[in-house]
Amino acid sequence: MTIDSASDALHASLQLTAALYRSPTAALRDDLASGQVAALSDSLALALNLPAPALLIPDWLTVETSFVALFVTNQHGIIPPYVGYALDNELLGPSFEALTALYQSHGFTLDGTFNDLPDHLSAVAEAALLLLEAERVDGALLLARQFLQPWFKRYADRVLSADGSGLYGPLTHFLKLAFTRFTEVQDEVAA
Amino acid sequence: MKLRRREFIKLSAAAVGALSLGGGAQAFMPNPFRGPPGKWFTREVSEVFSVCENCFWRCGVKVYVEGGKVRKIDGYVGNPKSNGMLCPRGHGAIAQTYDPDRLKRPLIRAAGSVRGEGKYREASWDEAFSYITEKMLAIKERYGTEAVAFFGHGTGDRWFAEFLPGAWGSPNAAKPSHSLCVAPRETASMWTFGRGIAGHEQIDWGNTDYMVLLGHHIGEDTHNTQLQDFAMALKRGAKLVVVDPRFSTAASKADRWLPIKPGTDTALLLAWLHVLVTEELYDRAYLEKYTLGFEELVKHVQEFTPEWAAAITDLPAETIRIVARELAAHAPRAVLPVGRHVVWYGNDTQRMRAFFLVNILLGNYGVPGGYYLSTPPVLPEYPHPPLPLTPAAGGCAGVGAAEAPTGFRPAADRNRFFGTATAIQELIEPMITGEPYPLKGLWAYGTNLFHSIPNVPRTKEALRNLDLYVAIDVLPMEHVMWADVILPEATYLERYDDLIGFSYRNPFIQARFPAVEPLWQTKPGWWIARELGIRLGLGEFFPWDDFEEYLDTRLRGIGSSLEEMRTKGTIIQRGRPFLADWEARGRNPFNTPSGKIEIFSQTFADNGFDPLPLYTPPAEGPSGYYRLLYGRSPVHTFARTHNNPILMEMHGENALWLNADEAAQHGLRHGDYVWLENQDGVREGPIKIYATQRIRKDCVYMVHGFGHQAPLMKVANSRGACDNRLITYYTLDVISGGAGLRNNFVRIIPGAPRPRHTPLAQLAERSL
Amino acid sequence: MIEFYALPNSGIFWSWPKLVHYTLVALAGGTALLTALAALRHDPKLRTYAILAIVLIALDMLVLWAGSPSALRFTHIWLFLSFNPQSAIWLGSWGLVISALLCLLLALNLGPRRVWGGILVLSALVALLYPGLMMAVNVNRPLWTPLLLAFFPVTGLLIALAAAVVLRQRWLAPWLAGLSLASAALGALYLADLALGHTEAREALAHFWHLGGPLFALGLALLLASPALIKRLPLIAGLLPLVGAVLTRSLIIDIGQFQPFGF
Amino acid sequence: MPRYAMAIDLAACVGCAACSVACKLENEVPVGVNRLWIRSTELGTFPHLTVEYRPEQCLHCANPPCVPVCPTGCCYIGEGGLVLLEERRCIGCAACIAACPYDARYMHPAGYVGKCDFCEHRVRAGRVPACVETCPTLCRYFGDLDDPNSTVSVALREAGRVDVLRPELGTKPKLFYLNTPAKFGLAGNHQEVVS
Repeated sequence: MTIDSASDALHASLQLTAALYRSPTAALRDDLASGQVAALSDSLALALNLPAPALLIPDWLTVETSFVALFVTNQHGIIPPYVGYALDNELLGPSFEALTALYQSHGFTLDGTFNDLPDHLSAVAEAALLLLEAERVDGALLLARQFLQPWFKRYADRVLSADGSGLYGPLTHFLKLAFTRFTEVQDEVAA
Repeated sequence: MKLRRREFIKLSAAAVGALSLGGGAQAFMPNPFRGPPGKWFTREVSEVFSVCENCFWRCGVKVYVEGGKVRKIDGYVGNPKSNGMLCPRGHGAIAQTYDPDRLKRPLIRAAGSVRGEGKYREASWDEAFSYITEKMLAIKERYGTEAVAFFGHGTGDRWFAEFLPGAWGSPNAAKPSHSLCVAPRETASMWTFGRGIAGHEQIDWGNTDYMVLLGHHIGEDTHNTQLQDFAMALKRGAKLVVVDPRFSTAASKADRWLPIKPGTDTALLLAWLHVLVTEELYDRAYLEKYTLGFEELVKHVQEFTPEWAAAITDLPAETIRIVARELAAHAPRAVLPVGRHVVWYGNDTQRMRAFFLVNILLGNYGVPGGYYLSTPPVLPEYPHPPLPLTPAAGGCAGVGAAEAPTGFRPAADRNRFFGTATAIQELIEPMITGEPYPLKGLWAYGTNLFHSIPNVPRTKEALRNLDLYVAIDVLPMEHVMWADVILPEATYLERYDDLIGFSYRNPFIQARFPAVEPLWQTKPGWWIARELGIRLGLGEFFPWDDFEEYLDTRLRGIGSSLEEMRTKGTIIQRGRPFLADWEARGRNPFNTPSGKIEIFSQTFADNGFDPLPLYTPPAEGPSGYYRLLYGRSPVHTFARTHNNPILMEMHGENALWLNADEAAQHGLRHGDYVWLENQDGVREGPIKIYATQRIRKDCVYMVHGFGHQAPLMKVANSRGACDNRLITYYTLDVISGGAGLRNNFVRIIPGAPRPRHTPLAQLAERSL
Repeated sequence: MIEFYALPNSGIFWSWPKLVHYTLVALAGGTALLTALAALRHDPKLRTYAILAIVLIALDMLVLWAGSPSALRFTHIWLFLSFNPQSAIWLGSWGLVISALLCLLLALNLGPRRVWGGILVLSALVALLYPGLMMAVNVNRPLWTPLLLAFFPVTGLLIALAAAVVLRQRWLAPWLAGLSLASAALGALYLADLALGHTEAREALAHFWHLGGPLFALGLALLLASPALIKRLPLIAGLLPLVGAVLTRSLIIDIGQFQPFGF
Repeated sequence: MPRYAMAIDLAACVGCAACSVACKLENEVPVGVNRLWIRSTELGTFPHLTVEYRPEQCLHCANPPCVPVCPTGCCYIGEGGLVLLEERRCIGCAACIAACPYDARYMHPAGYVGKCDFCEHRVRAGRVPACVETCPTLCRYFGDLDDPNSTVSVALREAGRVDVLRPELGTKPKLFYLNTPAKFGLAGNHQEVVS
């Protein structure tokens, strides 16, 4: 399949983000096994004309343990998957408050099945996706720029160097490039 | 094309209007004209009553919440523990809740990895529970319920070291706060007065005129209330004598400092008894009325002259005499206040007996200015079927159950010592040897196995032998990252807990209310215990499903309610602090076999122990070695608070107290770094040298709890050095089961590198 | 022996950007003074000096602003919206701004040149004086003695002249020798004053010498060496005191932040 | 108009740092800088020793060197003689940090100066500063010097000896140290003053 509009590209990047940084579940397992993740990232690379990430899909246990080491127990230095932390250097800081305020004012509700902080990468990505699908490109872009891009800017390289799975490192690095792109080409997407 | 979407977030139809950042938007668009943001107290603040958990004095506190975040913790007037004041740890506790290093969700050790390797995968609580349940039932099947040991420390230990093991049916429940802390004093007190000391050392500071601190470090062990009472006593002009090889903080306030040779305290106490007896400086009426065996004591102490003691203790005989006479002159308003952590040299119960005997001769037990009699609070249990057995975990709350459980094998440490409460360090060996029977499962709730239990290598070996090791904690401590299943507990600011009652002059009950929602998937201890209990088929013992209802029911049992507690925080009951109060009711406070204070203990005699205390000299170290002493810092609790950037800024690294002259001998200057090597060749460090006049030449001292080897704890990791890794040897107190920890010796190896650390400020930005 | 729980705030509060600032302010103030003199002496180079002074002042302001911990916060405006003549910084700032203004007028040849020149002399002097002043007022820092009131303006002017000489302003050479010697003398006097002072002063001197003694000595040496070379190697003769002055000033500012109370 | 002052009884202080931590949280002081810290000094030789625990913070001098050097007037002497700072107008020039003889001022990472303000917000509400309220040794007294019956005035009257830090600088501090245990006065450069 091909991605022919910038907004589709944004959509793809958000999908990858939402899928990748959530605690590894069956859903991600299937997406990896079915090659969906690889396919999506490849076509995204094509669309944004970026080098496609060299993914090697590791065995499931490695995915699970790498995720924990990277994002839960901070085994490789502090890489919290929280956009607020990337911006404020603290949990539940001002950026966190800004984001949750934004969720509220725009009718986002996180249900019980999501048991992480609302400024978690995947939550922000999902929110942006919903906005995008509701034809709210401006909102999606705003989330991508104000919240997601800074996280990748700060942590992508650390993830790349620390990752042992061959999945999180390359894909995170790739998404960094993608999101940097969106902060440049706003009008194109908005159009 | 689409990836499988998650359904956890919804966009309501109400989402209209252009998306814009409101509220804290300035966070991203710096407005140069805007001053710094207003502080927390300029916004709307709510108050919640709670009980501090940053040490186990457990003061009643008021928690100030603003913007869904805890901003400040204070004591409050009307709570007998805090009286509106708080220690540094209580104030600093906030940083723990917002620590990104916290355990966030249940983890299960990765298949194929070994314990200690630290490879984990996330799990849902359900998954974690069923994993544990499966293993537990397998162990029960194969080895019996007794094969699971339960270690616990903290408010939740009521569930994990008492209730759950009791329901499950294992006598092998233990608390470090017993055999690694107060066991000797509790045992001695039990067999002397027929009463324990229990949580709050019952000294009538308000009326005492002469205090002798021995093994007591007020000001360094910042027990809030005690510190307040102590300070007031000093202001009142009470005289203070401090017996300590080290010029402690308390010593700096003292009228006399007795720099005693470590390990010889019993000799000093016997000499004091000698002076009091031979010079007849005791309260005859008191002794006749309340005590038994004084005559034997008179004979017993004849030979223990001050001169005899002087040779042993390295203190002038004259000073010993003078202090004894001054004590007598101020009696009964003169007191030797009992301290905590009395497991020193192995003869500790006898030392504590001698310690109490001095107090008895002063006639101060149950008398104003001496020891008051603490009364436990009245607080009925939530109705539940009787537990199969009553575990004898002991701890600060007193000695454990007296009689062995029926229908179960006795605790695996039984025949090793006389005392009734379980000795945590004695449960390690059975895990390795399988003697007297195998221990195959271990639960560690808030118990730092590697910083509290002596002989760490042995503990690690034991852990390797287990079939199941469950750790319930807040932080990824080193021992936690060895567990098969890691269960993240919510911090005390995020959870309810069972009601906390204290034996006291006037006993009281305090409640803990959650100030904020638990972060991530952390859960309260009581919830974890109940869920597991139910899955283990012990549901009948957890007949409640709503914890608020549980608390309310217990409170209604004393004519209060959860709602009342929510507004008061503390309920105070009436006690009977002094002998007079008991006599007025025609009651006898002494639950000894004889119903009197037993100066001479027939029970000890019958069990082959000295019925009256004797001095047994502790082992001496090889030449060139110093006796290793350790203690507390006012801003830290055990090994629990060392990932807290605020507290670490106050005291971020422990140093080795070394007599300045000795330091010069080694060519060491203040601030140099050295290695320490103990008698068994174990090396520890680097540690900074604190070259001081404040300590004797035959010993060194360091603050306990530093030197974590836990890479996941970014602040604590490798800051300072760990005393417990140097304590590879201990002398079992065959009466109480306490582990004498001060028979280890270290030599100093100069030339260690100065360690490099990320500046705290850098690490701490995250939590402030 | 002294130990702490948490530490007093006794670290360095003026780091390297301030050192750059104090050098620039010397250049700027000095050049402004030259401009003033030029204005009074109908010097044809007036315009060049004026423009140079403006550039330097602008550059200095930029360094100050960017180097400030409150970088680019417009609250700096308060400085000019308030009246605090007792504050050296306030005086210095106005001195620089007014100097810049007058230089502009002179460069554009607007208004009464001699009057502007007259005022410019004052404002330039203020700009040269204020660094020494703001240190000397701190009686709590033993290394910042009243002598700095003389040392900083003199070395400041020296820096400007030396730079000018390096830029082939031969006619200034004669002044250079005098100023170099004066600076060296003041520098030596500064040390002597500390050495002969009370205990605290001597301890401070020891601290100063431990951290920067040799460099300071080198600075003085450079100042002394300069006059001898004026005739033969004017370029070098200009360079030496430039380095010497900047070095000695920077050491005093940097190490002078020491306060015995802290540790 | 009151003259707020604080007195600390060093005979009671054990240097537990409760005040320091309470202050940090009350006033959102970032780690790395401090409004309040503890200095412990050891004097003498074994076994004849003196150890003094001394909390230090802004002394709210009656004659504060830090105020006049401020170019924007953001440092000022406020109601009750408190030495205060209006963060909004601070340009971070650090002149006041240079002028303070007691290292009591720090540069907040956000680029303005911070210091102890005797918890002005609490004092205005009729409460005592956080450090005073929480001290477990009750060694801190706070109140109005002009009121002879205020806790601080009484404490000063009853004290065996009263010291201030670096009196030779003529800063006239309003933070007094009572009953210092040191035999030779406070460790270091201090002398007795009459209150």
